Amino acid sequence: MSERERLLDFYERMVCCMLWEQKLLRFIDEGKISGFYHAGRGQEGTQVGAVAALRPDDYMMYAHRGCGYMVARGMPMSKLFGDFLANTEGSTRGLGAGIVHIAWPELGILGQSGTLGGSFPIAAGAGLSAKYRGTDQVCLCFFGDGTANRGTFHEAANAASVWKLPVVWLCENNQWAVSVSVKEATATEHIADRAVAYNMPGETVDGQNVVAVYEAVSRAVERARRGEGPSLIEAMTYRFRGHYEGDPDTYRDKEEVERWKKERDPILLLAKRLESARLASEQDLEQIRARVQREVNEAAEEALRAPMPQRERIFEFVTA
Amino acid sequence: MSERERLLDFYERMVCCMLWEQKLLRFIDEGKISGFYHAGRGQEGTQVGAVAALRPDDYMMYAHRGCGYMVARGMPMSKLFGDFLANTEGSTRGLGAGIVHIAWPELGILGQSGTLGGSFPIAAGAGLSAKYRGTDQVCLCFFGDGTANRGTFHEAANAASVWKLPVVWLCENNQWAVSVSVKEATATEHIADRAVAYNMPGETVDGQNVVAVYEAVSRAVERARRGEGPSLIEAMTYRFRGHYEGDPDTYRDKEEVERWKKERDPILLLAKRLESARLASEQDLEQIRARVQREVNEAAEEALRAPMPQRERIFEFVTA
Amino acid sequence: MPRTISYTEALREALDEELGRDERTFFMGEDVGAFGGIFGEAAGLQQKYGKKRVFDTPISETFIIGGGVGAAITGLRPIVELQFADFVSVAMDEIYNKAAKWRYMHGGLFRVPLVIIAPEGAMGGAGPEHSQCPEALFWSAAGLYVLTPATPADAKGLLKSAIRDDNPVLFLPHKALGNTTGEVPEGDHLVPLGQAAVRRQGSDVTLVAWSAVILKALEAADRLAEEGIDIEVIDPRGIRPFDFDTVLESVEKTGRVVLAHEAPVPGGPGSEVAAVIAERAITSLEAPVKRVGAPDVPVPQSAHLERFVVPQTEDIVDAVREVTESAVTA
Amino acid sequence: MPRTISYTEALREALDEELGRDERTFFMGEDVGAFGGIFGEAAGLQQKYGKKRVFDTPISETFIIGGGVGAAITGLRPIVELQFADFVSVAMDEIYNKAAKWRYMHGGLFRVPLVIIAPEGAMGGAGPEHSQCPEALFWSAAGLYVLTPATPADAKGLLKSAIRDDNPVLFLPHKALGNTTGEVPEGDHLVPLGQAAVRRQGSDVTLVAWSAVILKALEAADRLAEEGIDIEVIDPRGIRPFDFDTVLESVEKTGRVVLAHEAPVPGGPGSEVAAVIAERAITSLEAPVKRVGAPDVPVPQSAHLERFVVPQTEDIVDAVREVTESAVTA
Ligand SMILES: Cc1ncc(C[n+]2csc(CCOP(=O)(O)OP(=O)(O)O)c2C)c(N)n1
Ligand SMILES: Cc1ncc(C[n+]2csc(CCOP(=O)(O)OP(=O)(O)O)c2C)c(N)n1
Ligand SMILES: [Mg+2]
Ligand SMILES: [Mg+2]
Repeated sequence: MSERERLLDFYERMVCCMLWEQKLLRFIDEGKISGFYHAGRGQEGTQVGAVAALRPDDYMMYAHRGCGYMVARGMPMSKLFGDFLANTEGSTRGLGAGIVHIAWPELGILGQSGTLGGSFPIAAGAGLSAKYRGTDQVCLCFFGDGTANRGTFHEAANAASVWKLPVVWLCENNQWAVSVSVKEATATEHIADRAVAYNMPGETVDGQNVVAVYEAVSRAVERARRGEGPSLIEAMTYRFRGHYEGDPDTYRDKEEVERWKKERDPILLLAKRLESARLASEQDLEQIRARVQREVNEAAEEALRAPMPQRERIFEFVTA
Repeated sequence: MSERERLLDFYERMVCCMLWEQKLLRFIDEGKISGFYHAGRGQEGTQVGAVAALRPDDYMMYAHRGCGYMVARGMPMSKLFGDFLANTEGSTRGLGAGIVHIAWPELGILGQSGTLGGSFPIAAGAGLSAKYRGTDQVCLCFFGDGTANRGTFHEAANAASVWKLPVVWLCENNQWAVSVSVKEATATEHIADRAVAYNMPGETVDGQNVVAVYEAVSRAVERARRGEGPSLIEAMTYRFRGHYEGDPDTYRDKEEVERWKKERDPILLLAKRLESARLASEQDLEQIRARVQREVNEAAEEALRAPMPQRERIFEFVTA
Repeated sequence: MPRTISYTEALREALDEELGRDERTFFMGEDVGAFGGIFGEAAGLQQKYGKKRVFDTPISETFIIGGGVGAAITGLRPIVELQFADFVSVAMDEIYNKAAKWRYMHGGLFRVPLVIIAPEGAMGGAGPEHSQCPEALFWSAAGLYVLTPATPADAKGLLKSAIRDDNPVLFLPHKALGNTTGEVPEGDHLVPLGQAAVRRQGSDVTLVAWSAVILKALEAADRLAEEGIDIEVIDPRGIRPFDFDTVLESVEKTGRVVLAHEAPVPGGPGSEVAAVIAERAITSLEAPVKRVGAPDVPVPQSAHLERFVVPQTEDIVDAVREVTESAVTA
Repeated sequence: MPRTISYTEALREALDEELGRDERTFFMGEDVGAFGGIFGEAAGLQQKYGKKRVFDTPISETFIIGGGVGAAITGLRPIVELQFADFVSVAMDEIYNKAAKWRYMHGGLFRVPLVIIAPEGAMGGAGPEHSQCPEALFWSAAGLYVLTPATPADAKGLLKSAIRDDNPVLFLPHKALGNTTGEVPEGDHLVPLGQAAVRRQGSDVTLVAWSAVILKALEAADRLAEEGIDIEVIDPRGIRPFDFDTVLESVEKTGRVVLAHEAPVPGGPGSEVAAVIAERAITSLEAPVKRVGAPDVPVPQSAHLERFVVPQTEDIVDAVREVTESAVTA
């Protein structure tokens, strides 16, 4: 892929994350969806940059911050909509996975733990599995700055490092865990400072710069593939919306939020870069957006056509 | 206290730990004791040095490696024997606390979690309590190198550091967790390397040098007392006996064990130091040992005189 | 004079009053500070009592509980929160083996005056790990009290009593009850721990229901009253200590019993009660015991399916009909 | 041809054979490598299968279970060990919410062929956190299997079946049974999951007993046979899936039932069974149900006091006498 193709691909994937979410928010407004949604707007740079560093056969454990992880990975968007509409189009076949329990094994999307931090040991286990089977698959595990304080991180990070498991720990440090600032919850300035405690490389990158994230994660992925063990990457980012839809968001400084939105939007930043390097015109980008919008709309329509499950659905898949 | 007095005090306390344990092992041989004992022989330098840095009103959460912690702290030895004999002389009044659940609130001995690592959050809570109440008490929390891999450490260490709680984390790195070498279980070379992850000072000391331990822990205790937060100290030590009495101990290199016993016995090392600095003669030390032996014997006899509890004891103290 | 306030407001009042009453109490948990708790249960408390008394923790549940134990055995009276009751599993060792057993296993040398607030239950799409009612996991937790307030008055009165008690208490408000309202006495309203409430007297069937299911039980009772079935509705207010006397006396009177709760039937709170009835009141029974609860499946994420898992009034009505129609000697 | 081997040896054989049979299996836990497991259950296995297949972990129980889940959903069939069953609390979220629910909550897209071995029970002075029998905590763990082998044959046959099953299994050998011996068939001995074993046929009383208590139940049955009381002893072999049919059929035949286990009576494995009997077999009962188990206290550290907590043969004898003497219609 040329530099231009790569950047346009990033742009398209980020736009896709954003437009998919816009549509979902419309569904929420229209009362089509129950449950809770934690919007990902603002964090597309991190999610797309990191996911783009994976191979299709790699594993991924996502976090609850929007669905950019899955959209970027190329999971069918209608399936994602279906999981929120809780109909049979969803990846969980009508169970209504919401944001929490979407999965797509054929792309290594292994699901998510609803208890924050429950994914850490599972990600290490997927890494163990890859190493055991002698593949060179890697497991990318996303988590928030708040989640980094669960003890499961310690156990999984240590085991992964001792055994040189192919895991990339990717912290989306958006500086808040609901209403709690990372500064009030975390002893170190950076989450990446913790890498030393597990004798693995740690790096803090600008999460709004999709290219920087891609490059850092690519290095970590390659390292893991070579059998040299895990890495910890911290992407500094910000969520543009409340913790969940409905959050009064009174705890964050309004100006801080506005500044991030105006100056640090990963999609705008990449657009600027593409345009100023004359790799794409405003028109080119507009075309991409329009195409993606059509795809999103089609996926949404497809999802809306699917039926709701019957009561019997609750008894399915309890055991194998 | 003069240097000489201090060293003699250390010597006496270490001897006391050793002789107390010798007597306990006799009881075990004689079948007077059920349950499990994890002998502390070899680790007296760390336990005495650390405990000596405390004030009587400080808190302590001990580990399962012998009873040097409590002996050094000055808990009545008859009570300790009583807990193993499981009679009413024991601190737990006949419940038979064995090594795991001895307590002595008047000296801040808060007990122990039988699940390793369960003590970490409790120690942080005791630190929180001291700070909240505005005292300058400190909580000293002992744990083994193996225990350091429990996730509870992560949670407690982070919280203690964020809030600058007066806690001293003291790892007795005896290089083995039952049969598992610290090298195979821990990603970093030293447990103290993990201090960085919680933005607290970390220091590795020679755990066989009671003075070095005392000095390092004293610095950490003073820091904590000043409200500057927790520290992590790792004392390099070794257990001279099996993990528990009855352990075949086939996993450790016989020569390694012998070398430690011969060259790195904390009691012999201090005796040598005292003698070569002419602070005490072999006779002085012999006198101390004899006196302590008498005290141990008396405590043992006192404990042996106490009656076993009746069946009703099992129903006591379930609730307050 | 009783006033009508919401369940959440009742919780908030209890916290407010007890924080005001005893300097040794403090409240910590995730988002309980400036945010006031994700269900509003701590609204304004940090402003009122300051950051020393009411504060946010990191997302570190073993620390939240274990730290509470440490503070409790050293002279304080911590009130701590798990954001969702499902997270008892995340700190199970701290609750089940530390908070509950610390006193016993250390020979009674400590008291553990710790209150753990952990909102439970389905709330419309919160999914399998944010909707559970875990109280029955603690039937065997000797040393621990486990409370399930069903009304605003109990939310306040039980919480206040829990905070003043010297034992560790797992306090499980139901999330779906937050906006329900009810009369709450003014002043120092305390409800004793371990005493069931007879929510409705009746002579035909004993209906024991926990937490949010009480509302449906009362609804069912009203509906069945129209058919001439006179139901006694008992709210045990929790699990430990359990007021078996009140339940057994009622069963002796009615001879028929339905146990209703939101947790799945297997291993739900009703099992132990049914077992005790089978041991101690079987000669009074005129019909088989009947339990109503969720089926033996996790809670689906979708609110659409959740309805089929959470027991409804209709299920209770059916169960009562079943026990009134059947008889031990057919 | 059956041979007489010990319970521990039976466990070891099961591990050995299944590791030999399927490359996707591996065994990890604390001290299971060179040390061979602290109860000898893995003796020689690392030597035989190498460090790739049999290996020590750090003291990190959430990783042990969660890592097992991760490996299980990506094509392996992990066997993992908690050194003591009490430690289920240390990794409760991983067992109860991850292993058990991962398949369901992700719409059936994964299988979780994970076996968790966790030795349980009192063994003479191991204390409140190393002696518990936690099986009843998992009555509500939809998705999880929970097994309690009581004989060498079951230790082997159930473990082998568990390893081959596609569901997560919590496998709880009893520590006090390690040195007991019994006949174990040669070859590929498999015991189906969810099928109770009738250990002794009888017509007067149904005695359901779990794990180590089975031995005492059989002893009690022998003693009472001399008094002319003919006892049917049923070993449910676990908790989930539970073979209610066998128990209910027996109760219908005998009309009297005693449930005996080592866990405390409140919230012990007997509660759910008593509840189901109260729901489904009450018309057959000629006497109240009777449970035998530990009293409602933690396990004391002292072996001297432990005896008073762990149910003894005498307690079972008394319970059986009680149900044979009493009658529903006095
Ligand atoms: C173990 C656990 N504790 C608490 C929660 C409730 N919770 C859900 S999201 C969240 C904040 C997470 O913050 P962070 O990890 O920084 O991710 P972000 O929401 O900022 O993307 C909390 C406290 C949970 N789901 N699981
Ligand atoms: C949570 C938990 N896991 C495992 C055990 C069993 N266990 C008791 S002591 C021990 C080894 C501890 O090693 P370390 O912390 O290094 O202390 P040491 O014995 O070397 O003093 C183990 C695995 C336990 N008690 N609790
Ligand atoms: Mg965050
Ligand atoms: Mg060690």
